[in-house]
Amino acid sequence: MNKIYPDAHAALAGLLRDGITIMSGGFGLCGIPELLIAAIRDSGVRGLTVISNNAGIDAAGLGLLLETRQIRKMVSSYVGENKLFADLYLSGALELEFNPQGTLAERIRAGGAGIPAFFTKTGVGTLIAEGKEVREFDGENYVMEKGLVADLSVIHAWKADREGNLVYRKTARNFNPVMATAGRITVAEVEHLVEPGALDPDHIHTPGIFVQRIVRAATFEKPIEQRTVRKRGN
Amino acid sequence: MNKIYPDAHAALAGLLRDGITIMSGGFGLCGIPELLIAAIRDSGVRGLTVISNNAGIDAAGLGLLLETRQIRKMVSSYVGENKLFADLYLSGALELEFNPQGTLAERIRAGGAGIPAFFTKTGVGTLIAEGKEVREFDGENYVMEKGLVADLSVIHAWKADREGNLVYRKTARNFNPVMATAGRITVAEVEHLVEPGALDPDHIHTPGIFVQRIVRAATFEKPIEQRTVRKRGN
Amino acid sequence: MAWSRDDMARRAAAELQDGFYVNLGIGIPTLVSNFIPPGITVQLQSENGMLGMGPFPFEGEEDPDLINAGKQTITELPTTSYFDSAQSFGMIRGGHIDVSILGAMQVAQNGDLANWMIPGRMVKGMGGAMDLVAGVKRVVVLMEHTARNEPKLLRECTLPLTGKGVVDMVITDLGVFEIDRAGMTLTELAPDVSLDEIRQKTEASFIVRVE
Amino acid sequence: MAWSRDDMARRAAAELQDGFYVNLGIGIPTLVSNFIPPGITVQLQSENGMLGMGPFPFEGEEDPDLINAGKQTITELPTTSYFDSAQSFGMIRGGHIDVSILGAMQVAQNGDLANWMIPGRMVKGMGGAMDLVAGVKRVVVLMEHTARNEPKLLRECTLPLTGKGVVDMVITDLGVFEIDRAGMTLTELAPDVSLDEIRQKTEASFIVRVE
Repeated sequence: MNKIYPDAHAALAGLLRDGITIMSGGFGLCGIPELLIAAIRDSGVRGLTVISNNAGIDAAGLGLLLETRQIRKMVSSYVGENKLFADLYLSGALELEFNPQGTLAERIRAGGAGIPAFFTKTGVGTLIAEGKEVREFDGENYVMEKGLVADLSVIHAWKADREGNLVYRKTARNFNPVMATAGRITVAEVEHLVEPGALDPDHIHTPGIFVQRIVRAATFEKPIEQRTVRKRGN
Repeated sequence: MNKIYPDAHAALAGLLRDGITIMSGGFGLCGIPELLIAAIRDSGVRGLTVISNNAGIDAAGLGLLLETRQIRKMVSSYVGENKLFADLYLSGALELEFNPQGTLAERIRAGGAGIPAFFTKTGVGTLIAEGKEVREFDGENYVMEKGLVADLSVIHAWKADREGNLVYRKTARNFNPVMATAGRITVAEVEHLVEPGALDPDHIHTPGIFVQRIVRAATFEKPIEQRTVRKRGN
Repeated sequence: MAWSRDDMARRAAAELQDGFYVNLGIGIPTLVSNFIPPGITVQLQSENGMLGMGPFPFEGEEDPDLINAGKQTITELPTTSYFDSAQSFGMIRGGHIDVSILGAMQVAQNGDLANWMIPGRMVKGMGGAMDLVAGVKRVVVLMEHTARNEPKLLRECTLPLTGKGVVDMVITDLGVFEIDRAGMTLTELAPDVSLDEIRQKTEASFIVRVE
Repeated sequence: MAWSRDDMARRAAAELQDGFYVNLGIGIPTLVSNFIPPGITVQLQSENGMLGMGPFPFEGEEDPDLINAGKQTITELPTTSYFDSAQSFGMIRGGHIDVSILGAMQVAQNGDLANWMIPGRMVKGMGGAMDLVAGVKRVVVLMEHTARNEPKLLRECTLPLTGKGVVDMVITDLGVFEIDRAGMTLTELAPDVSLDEIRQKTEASFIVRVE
């Protein structure tokens, strides 16, 4: 069964419908599926719910889909770097659900692992716990959070083989592996496509079972959000 | 802070008390902490609760601690290969709690991740769900299972550096990584101790934060439970 | 003439489709890997932490670190990946495996399955069976039609359950049954097996829709 | 003379012990890594998926795939490991991190912390802050004692909480407070800062046990 698609548009063909829920990997602009996001923009699909830790910046990442008003609702933990986001939100054009970052990651992992709900200490006694069940275990209070799944997950990886086994690079891993497990269909944009057997099976981060389609991001300059350096000779 | 200990006895010094709960890694005899189990036997500690997918075989793995009657209770998913186990259990000398294998793995992962309870479909409508909360989510029933932690986890890994970063080999990984996260103290028996920086940080399975003590298993012939082969020229 | 174990395994293998991820239980189900139809590729999952399971090793090439869920020595393939037990069962319980083919002591007409314990005898444990039947998309049971001439396809299971309403298909030495909400349907007979013989050896009620 | 930001960071660094795993928040807490006491080694965790965080890269050596939770380019060390967000917060929420040092808008005398939103203003989100304060063994707040001359150490927080009863220590430019079940205790004064000045700039009630 072929999982390799020639370009991002082909890799998304038949998967996009108005109103679907999409998980999009990455932390800030690190490890985001840039080409797939651009292809979603070009498709013109609307009314999306997007689950992503951040919302990109103006003119990059999910910022592309904010510009075109294709996103109806964001489920995120931090959306600070995007001016357009603020404008849309304050004008009521965009719905927003905040999740603590760990709760978001765990909800996605739970969704992928068939766990409809779990308890966590995070958020007890805060706005986050409002309307949710709070229960005591061993004398401490925990809030019940629900698993998350998506119609489609779009993720970014460093290397893939034809089976869909994925390897990520450094902190570009972040939300990508858990989102791969929680998408009904997962499409991976990868920097390198390698021959079967080229990945050491002990080093694979995402087994191919979680990846239905793969597209190579042939040329793509990775953005840096905050360039911080030290002087040589320090 | 030094995490390297000269031998298994030294690595367990001060950690063993009668009646504690110990998690022990491995699946069958694959990836078990053989030297640490032998050192626990030699310590003479008694009344142990041991959480392990299997209970070893006669005279190997946890079978060593069954012979000496040091285990009061096993929490396992499958204990079929051990005749002594059956005798002890049927005579009432050993308590036994069965968990579905996936429930056991998830309970351990939950314990290590600060999750006191979660819901799963596994076991609904069976003996396993008796006495547990069953709840409906989206029209399906799920049973609530609780996180597991241990006073001590003993695990086996292939390679470690001095920071305690671990890499496992093939199916010897199994329960070891989740147990590393769920022990108040985790002691890892490793086949190879490598220099700092020798492990690619993208390939590390268990970050050093989960490992408090390390001992090298200098010489140790790994057992095979079921030697199955095919003829050449097939 | 009833099906042999190989025939049963071959029939089960016909349920596989290209690209499927498959978990095979111990016993007859293991044989299914010998009959994968030509032109399709499936990946076998081993719940102790491996996807892309290969055949038994050549003599002298056994690796103690490479075993399947039956604790047998096996080999890896170019597609293989390894993972820990929590991720393995995340795969199973999260509905990512397409088919689980496993043995049974009893199957009820509503899809209840019993295959892990007989009260009063030493209980070895359920291993991953409860997770597999609860989580995998489609559950196919491969078993002898009777045990010591007693039917195994029942109105209700008398043994403790492995899962409730989980079986989608049963392949025995006598024929093939499908189970859905409406109940059990006989859809195929083994060669020269009569409907009468099946009726006689089956306690469960079923409708017949043999093509 | 009140403490400078560097003084505050140095004081916070004195809370670290050899072998500690530490998460540093954005702002003043970032400076703490410049003052690790000699002879001890700590590992810095970055909640986007890294343990063993190194300093900023030399110019020209920035790697877009290697950033910290503040999205700044950083470097790796020989001890570094990478992992996904679920494992990262498993570490945090499972109580494996020894100390979290972070900033605050308000701290109440019972340890309540507010540092993520001001109603009516654009809300950026809590990121990992709620997880850190709920899960890390010890929470140290590093903040200016007042904001626009208004006290930040309060009887009760007026802003929405990040966590309830979670703060163990507060280090401000004026002194150090410890918080436990009994309440808040002033344990150190910055040089030449008077108790009167602290009393005047603090709404929370506290007892004094300065050595």
